[in-house]
Amino acid sequence: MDLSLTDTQQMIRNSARDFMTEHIDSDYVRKMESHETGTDKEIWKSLAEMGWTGLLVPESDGGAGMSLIEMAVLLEEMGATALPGPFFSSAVTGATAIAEFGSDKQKQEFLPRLVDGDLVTALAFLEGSAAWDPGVVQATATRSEDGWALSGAKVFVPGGAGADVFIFAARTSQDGAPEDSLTLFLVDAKQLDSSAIKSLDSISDDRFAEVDFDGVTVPPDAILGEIDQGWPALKRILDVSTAAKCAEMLGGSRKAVDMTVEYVKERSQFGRAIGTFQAVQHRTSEMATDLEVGRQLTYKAIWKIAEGKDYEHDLATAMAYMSDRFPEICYGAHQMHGAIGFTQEHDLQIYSRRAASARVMFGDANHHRKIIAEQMGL
Amino acid sequence: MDLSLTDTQQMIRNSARDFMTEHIDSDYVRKMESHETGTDKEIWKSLAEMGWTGLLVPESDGGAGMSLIEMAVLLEEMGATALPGPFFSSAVTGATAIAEFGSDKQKQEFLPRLVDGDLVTALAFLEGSAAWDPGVVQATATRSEDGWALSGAKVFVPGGAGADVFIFAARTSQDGAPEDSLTLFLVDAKQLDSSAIKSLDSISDDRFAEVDFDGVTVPPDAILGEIDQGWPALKRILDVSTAAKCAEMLGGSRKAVDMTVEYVKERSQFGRAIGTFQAVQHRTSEMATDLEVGRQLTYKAIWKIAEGKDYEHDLATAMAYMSDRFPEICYGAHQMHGAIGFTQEHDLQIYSRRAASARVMFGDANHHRKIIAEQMGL
Amino acid sequence: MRYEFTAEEEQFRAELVEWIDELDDDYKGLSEAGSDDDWAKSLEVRRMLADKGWLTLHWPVEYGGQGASMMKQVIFTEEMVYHSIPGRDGFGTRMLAPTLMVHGTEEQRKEYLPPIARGDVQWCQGYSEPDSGSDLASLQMRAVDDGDHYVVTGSKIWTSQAHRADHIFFLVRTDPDAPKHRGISFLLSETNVPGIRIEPIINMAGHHQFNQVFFDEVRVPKANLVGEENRGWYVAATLLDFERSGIDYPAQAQRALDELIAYAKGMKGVTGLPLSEDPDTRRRLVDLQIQVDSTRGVAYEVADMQGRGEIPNKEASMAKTLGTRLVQDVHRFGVDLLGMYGQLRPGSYLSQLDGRMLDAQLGTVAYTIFAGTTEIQKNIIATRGLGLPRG
Amino acid sequence: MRYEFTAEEEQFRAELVEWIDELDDDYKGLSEAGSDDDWAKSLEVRRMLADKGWLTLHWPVEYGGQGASMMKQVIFTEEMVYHSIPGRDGFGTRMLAPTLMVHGTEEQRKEYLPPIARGDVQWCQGYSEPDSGSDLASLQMRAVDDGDHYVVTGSKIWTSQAHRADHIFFLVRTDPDAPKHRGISFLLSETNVPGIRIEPIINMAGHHQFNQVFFDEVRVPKANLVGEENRGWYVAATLLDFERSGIDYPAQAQRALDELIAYAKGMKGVTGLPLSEDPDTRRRLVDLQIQVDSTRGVAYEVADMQGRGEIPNKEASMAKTLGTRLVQDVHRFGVDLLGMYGQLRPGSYLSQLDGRMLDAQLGTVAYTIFAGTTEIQKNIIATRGLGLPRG
Repeated sequence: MDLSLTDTQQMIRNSARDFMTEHIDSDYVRKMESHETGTDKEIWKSLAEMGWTGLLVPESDGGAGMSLIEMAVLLEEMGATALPGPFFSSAVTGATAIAEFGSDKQKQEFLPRLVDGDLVTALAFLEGSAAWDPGVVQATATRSEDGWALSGAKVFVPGGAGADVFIFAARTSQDGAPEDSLTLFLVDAKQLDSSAIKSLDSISDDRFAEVDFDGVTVPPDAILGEIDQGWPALKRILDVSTAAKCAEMLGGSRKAVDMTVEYVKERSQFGRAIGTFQAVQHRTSEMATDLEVGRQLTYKAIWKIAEGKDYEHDLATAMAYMSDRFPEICYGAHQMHGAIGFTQEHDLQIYSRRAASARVMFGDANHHRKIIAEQMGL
Repeated sequence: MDLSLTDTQQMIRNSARDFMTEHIDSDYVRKMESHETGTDKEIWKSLAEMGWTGLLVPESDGGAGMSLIEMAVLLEEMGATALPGPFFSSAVTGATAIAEFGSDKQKQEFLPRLVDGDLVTALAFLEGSAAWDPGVVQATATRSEDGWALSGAKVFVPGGAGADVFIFAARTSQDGAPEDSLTLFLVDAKQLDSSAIKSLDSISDDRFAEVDFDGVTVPPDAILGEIDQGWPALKRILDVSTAAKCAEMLGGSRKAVDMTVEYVKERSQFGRAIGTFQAVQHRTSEMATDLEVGRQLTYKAIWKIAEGKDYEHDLATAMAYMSDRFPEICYGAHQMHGAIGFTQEHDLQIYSRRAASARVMFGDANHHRKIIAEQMGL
Repeated sequence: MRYEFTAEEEQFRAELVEWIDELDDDYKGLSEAGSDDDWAKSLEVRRMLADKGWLTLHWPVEYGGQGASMMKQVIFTEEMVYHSIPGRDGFGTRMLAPTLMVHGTEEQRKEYLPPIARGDVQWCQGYSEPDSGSDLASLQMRAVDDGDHYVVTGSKIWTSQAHRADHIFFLVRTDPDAPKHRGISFLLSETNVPGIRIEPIINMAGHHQFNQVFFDEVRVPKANLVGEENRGWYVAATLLDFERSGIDYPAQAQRALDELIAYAKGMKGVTGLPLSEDPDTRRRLVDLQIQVDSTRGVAYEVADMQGRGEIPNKEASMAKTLGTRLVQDVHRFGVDLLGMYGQLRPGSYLSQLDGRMLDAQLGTVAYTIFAGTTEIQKNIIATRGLGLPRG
Repeated sequence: MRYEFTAEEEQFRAELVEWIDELDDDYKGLSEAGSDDDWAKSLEVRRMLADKGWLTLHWPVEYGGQGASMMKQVIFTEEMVYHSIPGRDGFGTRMLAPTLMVHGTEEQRKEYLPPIARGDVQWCQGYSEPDSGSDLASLQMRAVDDGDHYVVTGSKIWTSQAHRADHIFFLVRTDPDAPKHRGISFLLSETNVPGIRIEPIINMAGHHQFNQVFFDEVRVPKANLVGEENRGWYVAATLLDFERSGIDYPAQAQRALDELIAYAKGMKGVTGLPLSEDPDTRRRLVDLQIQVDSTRGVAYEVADMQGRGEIPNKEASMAKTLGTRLVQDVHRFGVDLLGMYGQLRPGSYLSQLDGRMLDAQLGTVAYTIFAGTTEIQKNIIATRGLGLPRG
């Protein structure tokens, strides 16, 4: 057992903090919420220069070849800063998808661009009920002369309007369980008419869109992984993304606790700092305790994934916990901040809005509780 | 809307308080826990003299003919004193059973004795899984030459060893839903061999027993109500008992809050009454709030039953609430009392032990939540 | 003991609900923190209420009100809130007017009550200051005596609707040397006078609900002093004989819960079953209904006590803590129930229940903070209600 | 970063578990607050542990211990608690011995450490007094200087196992005029000496766990003073380099939870389905497992920090608040799960899981009270951990 960071991890934390301090403040975060595509090309390039877009990409493909632990350390800082943009969607979800399941040709085509900050990817999985479950996919891909004809619309595609490549899940076989009949495709966004992409206005900065793939045809080599084996691949991609999301939420939670500790030391009522009131002390200490638990659960799950251990139970536990507690920590922070934290000018609300989205990404707490129940043999 | 007590109700409350102050203290409560049958004949007679054993019995049958509201006011005080003995089982459950469903002959035979404090009754319903559900009954009654031959053992029969008459539920028809195939019988305890009664050692003072009715035969007129119509009758009896149990729990909750308020005013640590600490103030105020809610929910349900209104939703709500909150209030009281409340010498533990039993009588909170769900049309 | 309304009260409820049913749907569900157009419509409804006599339902007959019983007031609030009907006037009819009835001069009553009763005027309330929130009595806005005027300088914050108000009632410090509760006075002013500047504060749900109101040497005639000079704290704190049961909260929550139940029954999950068949969803719906019934019970109790002339101190604080938490809980669950759709804003493509759950989830964050935080309410329950010693 | 034990640690765990598996079942599940016979058996196990070297696993090698790593200590506690093996010696090996190693004289170490290491002696701890609970430093038991002795008068309360102890270590006031933390001394005494009287306190579960210990002019040789006179508060508060991770709580909870899972799977409800198929039951089992994993994570963190020489102040308080609440929650749920049977006492006819859930539900009421209440722990987290100003 050694719960400390390695030197490399510590270095990544430090450079991340330096970078965020220099480039990202809450005004920037606010400004980006009304940015057209959600991708600030300049910052996106800087992230690539830091080596972060390629952190998970193997060195053989031009990346840094680091593990999910290093990525988690970085994401914790990004979560604490509420960094806007397509980093998560591309450098975590997209990089995992292509690096782990791409053909050599696909890797050569896409990974260098991703590492260089020239490629934004987006997962086009959810439909209808938006459950994070293979059964949600009704979209189809049918063999055509030139390849595959796609059909169906996807919802909650993150950064939909700014993506260069979609990772599209479709049923390629109508009989059989959904687990055995999905196939993933890499779809170039240029194939889509701009009218096919409708923006959703969400509370957070995910830039979700509905993307309609009807009428798009892709070549045979657009398949990512194996035919009808899309779900096992997608599950892996979602698992890595879930773990990464926990790290991001951990960063947001930490920031909400830190802001609260600062505020209650400074704010004075009844002639004393409100941090001297026992009710304030106790609520703040509960928030800090939740945060500490979240840190342990999150890094344990991430370590297990990174080390190739059996991680299902720990990952579901981390996500069920963070999904419940990140919003709860934010509610506590609001209560301790009083009226000022309820305003748009105050930074706290940035984190409580992030929490509302992060907690349901890749399955909410109940979704993950069901996985835990299975893992417990219930 | 008028949530105040009538003069009669206020009078009952006052006489109950006077009586309890004079006759019942915690030493008595402790002593009775090791009493052989659980029935102190002297006190039992006094309760009859006060007119309380017959409170729910119609005047035409020699009782006071009062409503469940008056009974609730009385039970609240009994709950606050943790009065031991078979009052609840006889004067609430038994009286309701016989007064509402007894034949004229049964009423004449049993009600005057009940009013006079000469009769202790006990409900023999539960078996096996001990779910408060008609399906729990596997015991049977089959027609014999002289009447009905009973078979089966009952568990959690309150005051089993001290009862004079059991209200016994049996299946009289093996096909059909349990709701349509139960029949109730009044069984004289003298019919049972003492070896048929095995005491259970419970945390509270309910004097539960397992009672084996195998081999007992009862005459045809032992049937209470109609053949195969036992469940609707039993349901009514259980509903009245549930409401009454809420009132008793309310009294216990009130006592736990009162003890806590007293204690935190007196107990001093760090040079000040612990009631000045905000953490203590807040926990105590939450307990008091729970109590106030419980009072409103309980009396609303009781009023509806007493007035013949549709009460299912309100009754299930009251019981779900009290079943959750009475123990929770006691836990709060323990936390505020610190070590002293954890001792057998201290009175608080009497109430926390009562809570452990009361909360599962007539169905626990989950049982009642299911009823609420039905009432909500879910 | 009677746990139901009288026949007369039920008749009033029926009449009210009938009126609501007939009201044009355009008026329903409007937020007073909404657009200018929404606000204009709210004022139209307010004048309809004035015409029905309902705007001053709770005013004594001598002031032109209906002198309605406490329970009728409860019914009025409950139905208006449940059906999301705008137009009630919290600051004018429910706060300032009762204050003037008790502490105002004859001139003040004559001048200010009739326009309030007609629904012709909007008041706002200037109590909080940037450094005086929970500790309101520490307020610092100064009013300097200048003969027949006070000259007022300072600022008020969290002033709801100030940008739509014609008048403001507010507290100022008239004696900086007195103990903090004893140097405060209660004043009235128009908002459109020299020296008053109103800056919007946008809340985290994106709505312009609050303002900061800056006073720069604003001249307020002494005729606008309510009650005695330096007694303003007690003027503001007067326990008024108007319904303050907190019934708004369970009414609002019941409405949201009913919408969520209907949604859960109508919407199929990925399993093909309605969401209402999911055991966790059922459990949470039931728990919320218990919470609504609990809170409503205490609100009725407060009203019942008030109706009998008792002062429901701890009970009113209980109703507030329960109610604000309830309204938060129901909307947080609402957002949960909508899953990924829960994060879509009102007006967004594909939003469910028009994004109301999200909007309210954000908006109700403030419920446990404003008008006495939950922490302050629990202090009150403990000290005033249970007699625990002050810390 | 490594979230697993080393191969050597796992080997130790395997060895320990093997020993436990081979231990006679009679020794398992014994409560030290149980019968005299249970106590005698506990002492037998203690001597077995001494023989294995495990009783002093955590002692430095120079004092005859194994000098085990923090994580080995965690594993030892975790498995012993999970398997309900008695015999560990909290007061002797874990509290007094480390104190003597730091503050004791050579003579004290020579006299007291070997019998502790052999499992031959039972110590008890006299800290709390009737008027000094959370505010321990206000303790009033007086020790008057009488040449080469102190004469001690007063009483100690909540003294676990005093009725089975040969010796007691305790705090007394040696300077009544000094500030309260600075007039306290740390003394040792046999219990079987003139002037000491031990009265049982029966707890609400019916067990004789605690005692009140009365001192009436008890003569304590000055040689039995540990550390300097009037420095006893600091002697008692020394941060010791022994495992204090709070791993006991998640270990105890995991055991109970595993028993409940097995019970739920094996027991059919009235529907004919196993209880484990009930959605509410499943949900609560899952939530409890999350709570166990959460608490265990923080306990490991505390041990990891200690292993690296850091002082886990707020983390230890977090582990205690989480762990005590967890152990309460799991047993409260256990009682729930058993339904009507949950209220049957150990030994009762028809009791399920031998009434352990009830017994522990009652017994764990004290967990959030003793050894620093949850309220005090939260104060510590806030002030020492987060740097909030003291109230």
